[in-house]
Amino acid sequence: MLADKDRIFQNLYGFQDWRLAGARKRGIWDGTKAILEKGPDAIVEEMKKSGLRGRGGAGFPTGLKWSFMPKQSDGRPSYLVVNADESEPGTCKDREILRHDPHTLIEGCLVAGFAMRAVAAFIYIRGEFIREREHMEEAVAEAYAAGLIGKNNVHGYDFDVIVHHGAGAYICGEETALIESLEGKKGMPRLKPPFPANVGLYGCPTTVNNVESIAVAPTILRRGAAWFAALGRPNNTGTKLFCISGHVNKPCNVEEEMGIPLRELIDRHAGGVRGGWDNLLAVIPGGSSVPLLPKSICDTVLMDFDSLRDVQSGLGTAAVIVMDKSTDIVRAIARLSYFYKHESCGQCTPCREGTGWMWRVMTRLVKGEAEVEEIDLLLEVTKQVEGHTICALGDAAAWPIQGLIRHFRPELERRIAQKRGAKPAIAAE
Amino acid sequence: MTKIIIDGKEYDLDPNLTLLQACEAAGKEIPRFCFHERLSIAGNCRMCLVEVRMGGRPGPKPVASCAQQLRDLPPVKEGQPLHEIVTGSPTVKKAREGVMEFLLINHPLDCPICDQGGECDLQDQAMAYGHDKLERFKENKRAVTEKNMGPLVKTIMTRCIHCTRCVRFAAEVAGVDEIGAIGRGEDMEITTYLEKAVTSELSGNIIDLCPVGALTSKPYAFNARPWELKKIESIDVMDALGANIRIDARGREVMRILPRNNDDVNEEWISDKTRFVWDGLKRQRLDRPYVRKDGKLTEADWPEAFAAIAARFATTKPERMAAIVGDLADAESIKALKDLMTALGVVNLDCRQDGAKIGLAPDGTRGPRAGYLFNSGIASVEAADALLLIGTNPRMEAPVLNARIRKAWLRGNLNIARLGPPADLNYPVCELGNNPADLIAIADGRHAAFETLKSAKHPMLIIGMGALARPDGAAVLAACAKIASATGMIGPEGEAGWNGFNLLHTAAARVAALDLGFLPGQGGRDTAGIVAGAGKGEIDTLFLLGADEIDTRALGKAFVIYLGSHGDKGAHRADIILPGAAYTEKPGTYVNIEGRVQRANRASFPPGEAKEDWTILRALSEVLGRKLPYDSLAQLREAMASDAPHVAQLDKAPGFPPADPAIWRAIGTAGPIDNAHPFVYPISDFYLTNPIARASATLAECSRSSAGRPLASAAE
Amino acid sequence: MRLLGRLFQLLFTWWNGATIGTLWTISRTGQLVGEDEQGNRYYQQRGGSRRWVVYNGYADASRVPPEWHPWLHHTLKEPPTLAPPKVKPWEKEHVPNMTGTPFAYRPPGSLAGTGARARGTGDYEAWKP
Amino acid sequence: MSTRRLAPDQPATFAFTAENLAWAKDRIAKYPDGRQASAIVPLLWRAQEQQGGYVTEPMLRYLGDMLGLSYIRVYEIATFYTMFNLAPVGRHLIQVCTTTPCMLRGSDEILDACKKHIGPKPQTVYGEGLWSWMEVECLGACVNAPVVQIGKDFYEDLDGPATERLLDDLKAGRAPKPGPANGRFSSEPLGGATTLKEVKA
Repeated sequence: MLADKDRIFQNLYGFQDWRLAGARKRGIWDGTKAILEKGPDAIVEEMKKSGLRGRGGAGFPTGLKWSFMPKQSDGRPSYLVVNADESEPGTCKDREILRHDPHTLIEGCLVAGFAMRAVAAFIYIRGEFIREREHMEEAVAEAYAAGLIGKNNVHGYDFDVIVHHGAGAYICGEETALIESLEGKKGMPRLKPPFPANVGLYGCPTTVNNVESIAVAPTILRRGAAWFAALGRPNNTGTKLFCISGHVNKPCNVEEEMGIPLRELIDRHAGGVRGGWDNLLAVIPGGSSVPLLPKSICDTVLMDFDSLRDVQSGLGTAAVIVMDKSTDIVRAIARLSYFYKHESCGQCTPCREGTGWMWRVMTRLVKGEAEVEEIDLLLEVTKQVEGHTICALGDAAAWPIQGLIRHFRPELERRIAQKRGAKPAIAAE
Repeated sequence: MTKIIIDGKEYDLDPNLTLLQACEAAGKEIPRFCFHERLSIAGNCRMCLVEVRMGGRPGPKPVASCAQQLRDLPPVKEGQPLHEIVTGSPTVKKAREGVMEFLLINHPLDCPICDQGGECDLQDQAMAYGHDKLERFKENKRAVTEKNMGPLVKTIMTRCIHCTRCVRFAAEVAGVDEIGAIGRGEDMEITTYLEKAVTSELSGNIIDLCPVGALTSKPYAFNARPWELKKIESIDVMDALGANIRIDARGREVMRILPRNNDDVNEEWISDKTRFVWDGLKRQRLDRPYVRKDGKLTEADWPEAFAAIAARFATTKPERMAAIVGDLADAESIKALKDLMTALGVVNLDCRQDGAKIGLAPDGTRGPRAGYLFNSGIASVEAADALLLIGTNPRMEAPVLNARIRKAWLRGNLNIARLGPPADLNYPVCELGNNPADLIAIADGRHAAFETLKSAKHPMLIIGMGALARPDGAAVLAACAKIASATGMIGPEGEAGWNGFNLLHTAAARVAALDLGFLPGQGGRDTAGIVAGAGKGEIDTLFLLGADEIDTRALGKAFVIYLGSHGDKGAHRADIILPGAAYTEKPGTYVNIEGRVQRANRASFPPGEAKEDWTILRALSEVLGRKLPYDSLAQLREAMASDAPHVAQLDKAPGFPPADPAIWRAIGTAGPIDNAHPFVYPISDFYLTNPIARASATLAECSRSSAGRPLASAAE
Repeated sequence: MRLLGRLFQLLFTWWNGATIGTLWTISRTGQLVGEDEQGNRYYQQRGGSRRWVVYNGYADASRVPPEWHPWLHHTLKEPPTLAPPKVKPWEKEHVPNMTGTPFAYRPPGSLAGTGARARGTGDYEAWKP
Repeated sequence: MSTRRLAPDQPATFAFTAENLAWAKDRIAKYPDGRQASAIVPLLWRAQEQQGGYVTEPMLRYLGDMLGLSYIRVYEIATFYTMFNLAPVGRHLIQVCTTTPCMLRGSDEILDACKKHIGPKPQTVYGEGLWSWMEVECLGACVNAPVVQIGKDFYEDLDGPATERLLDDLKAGRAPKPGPANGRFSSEPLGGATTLKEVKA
């Protein structure tokens, strides 16, 4: 198990003071100037060496992403945008950082912003997190007051941090939709190319990073890339916040080493599956967008990007949704289909029309009111959506259903058969 | 240039082309809904998916070909094969079929009652990419409530496929940010704010842009099917731009008017007035000759009418006769009238109904052509980097030109200033006030605008009739010419040259009439002189060729012969009415503001006993004993070409005129400019500027519903 | 006598039922697939490579009802006897093409029909002084 | 989600209070010059708060004029983002998360409690303006599921009886305590954290 001293988020649960004084006690803002003195390129290099992969779901190497930013400005300023629009069902890790450890994030903004030569960071917090936003705004005000950020700050690098918020749109967690929303438009993803590192916020070079990716950066730089890279497995290094929800005895957030076995994670921190491990039906290992895993795979799978990819799922945001045998698995997935239908921005055709279709078929499948052939139809519809959309929401809507059909097809067929069988009985009454 | 393989063949193409355009260049058709060459790229319909194979490997997923340029592709690695675009692979076909199915699941199958039927992109592409599996979608289809978009655009929003072309057109081309998509996901709906009509004079173009039947023409609703229509290429006369149009007629009836593509003139836009004027062609028509008897106009036949004219002409001396050409006349009838009047010895001729002081040199001879043309050419507006509008409101006088100015402004390097009353043009304008005498200050270099123009690479003036149709118009014109010379607006002739001295006419007939010299001869009266003379009894007989914009109540006791197509002011005042043909009913030549000669074709025949105007004049000339020397249109056109050779050069703008200083000194008459009378725009109601438009119920409705809004009230 | 008349029809007309040649071919290689409400009989060659209809009476292609039409034209594999199409509640009875008969549709105002002619789209309003 | 439209009855005008106007100016100033449109979502949110929880048509025009946005763009934004209510809501708006993680832990019970205590229909104001309830998508507190958001606060780890107590408190005018209802502090495992035990406060 990861030692407490190796945990980056020392105030994950908010037992301590989240304000500047408390943060300083935990070592935040400690030696930030020394980090900056290494210079932007050295910081990016160090981040690359640490092997940190983006914590927002896609797992793109963070250091590499930073290195895409222009080294020489062509007159346009560069921006850092922090994606705190945490809305993926099952995921609630960034919320803890925002409300209990805001200064790690602000320090991360300064360091990351410096490394990518940005003039300002925008922290885009989802609209529902009102209290979290209040903490964040207060922490930013403290940091300004203490001269840690802003003009002529103690670090010698002028840098602004602006807290912005949304108003209820999952799609704004997509980086270009977030940029659009931040520009005061509807959160509709942009076409890529051009990529944000070239044309992003206000047409300027921009990097969008997840809260966790940014918040871990100062600690990595303080303790060295080697320390971080030594944790976890190759290509899947470091520590990660896991959110364990659903049918476990003690749902919780916890910071653990990457590559921890799923079973160990659940048993050690979440008090085990409700009714014991054998009562497990399935697990969604990385937030609603990834395909679920049946128990047989859960027994052995490790929690990191590559292991989960190998079992046709993904680490996503490391939000583990546990479902025991009492779960109506079809309804659980149908509810996710509704979520994606509700959150589709409506811009491009396959997602706009496909999510609604998938949800409607799923709704009927819950009760078995369908033909057996419609399972194949549904699978084909998911394939028609997948990979044909502007952003990844179409894929995200398709995968849970694909996972369901892959692993629970007999259950779907059973329901249809049952419904068919039930009909004459009703007629006979 | 970028080398790329498209479906197995290698091409060398401009890297700025999108993949879609590259495929088109290679002769491959790519289906699309949202992509439109003149709008920004949305990439949202996903119909144009292609497969891009890089380094010989199949691509991970299909790519929207409209959204990527060739230069966006990663460079080809050393020793690897070129990238290949595959447009016909099974992956691509399957992807497109998938998208097509998604588009169709919530699209009603009401093609039989849909006005778009037969010319519908969705219908056509469904033939190629429709799914072979019938009725897989068992859920209920989405229904969307209709939206009110005013008197021109009919909405059936259930058919909408959310391509957002209309939204982009309104925001980008028309410059009225009034259409949007509310809601999200499958409940997204296209609407205007609170369902108000779009306050644009270009709003009809969204009907053409809509790839399905969601936005259709309200006046045309349920009137005809595209395959029943005869399509005739023609030229618009609602303004002087000479927009290229296609007239769709069924039998003898014009059913609708659509734009034709001409990048040099109207791109592919037309104004609402151009598009919806067609119902005016069916109302208030003059379909038989009339002769005033005992103060009452009574029906007559042609010989009777001609006899009455002959009797009158026999007793009138030429110097007591006059003729005025209206705004919609074709060059042929102008030529015929000019020849007839010249044969009769009449010198009181004018084509400038509004009294604009153009076309004549200070000594009363004909001025240089450069003095009344839009010399830069319409397309060159996009090259301009400083523009001074003088007494003109292009949004009303030539909406499509205004869209071109806006396009240039959107590109970012056009400074626009205005001397004239404020009016919303859909782009920001630096107001220089409305003191006409400031022109002299600018010309003398005593005004800030002088420096801006002088330092610009391609400076431009647009001078409206509001600045010239006034007593001191010649002085205004001279001052403008001086500005042009002084700020280096007149460069060398030819390709590399530049000429930014532009007049914006409002009358489609004007340039041709000036070219043919329909101007007061030696000692002749101009329009104001003719009207005043008629009022005072010095002009006895007045021939109006569709001239309705003069003050017909001031004509006193003069004997008025009106040749025209619509019963408007001129016909009411006339003593003899000769029914002519409207612009859709005759083959005619028109010369637009930039001097481009264009031919209109006949779409249908004139109603009743009405005839083509030149044939009436030819027949009349015989009765008058001054037989015109041409028996056919071809002969008339030959005669016209010998008068003004450039009129025979079709579809060609004259190019930048020579920079000879003598020409520029001969434009206008230097003199004082009256500062007490500020400029007033010539058009007060955009929708009702000519007899045909005034006969149109649709445009009357537009005028009513836009009352108090920019289009109808800007001139106040 | 009636039998003789039928024989005459069979030999010399092609517009009553099928011609003698077709009947011969069907009798050799065809198998009966079904019969529609009007008594038209449908045959196919074994394996379904050719499909025929033998009209019960006057041979008019529009008498083939919609449920048989796609089968007859090889659009569908299964004949309606095996895969009956779902009848929607709003569907009307099949009616053959009546053009050329007294039952042909005449729009109001047509020369052969009754009622006043609607205003034609080619009409124009003349100006009256 | 059916199409969201503005309520039929609209007040005549809208204007920020002096305090909110000052706040709005401050907010706009945070964005780069010429990018004041960025402030639309925060401003609209503040305006919704001022209006008592919903967005009105005059509000759209007011903010459009303030930020130089066309009205249709503001309208698009108000209908796109689901936290903008387009019709009046109760003084207490009870937003029940029913997405899968909450559903797994019993959000159905919470819905039942809302239907019983507040009223049968969502997005309907009951109790003379006292309250209304609605289902919302994932609120992002999944390890504390099921969750309800009332005003600015999350009420977590609820079940049927706990929700009923919560609603009783609201009805009685008491201010219920936000956060987990089952005795834990935040998102640590119930009964005590398994990590970070050595860290001193």
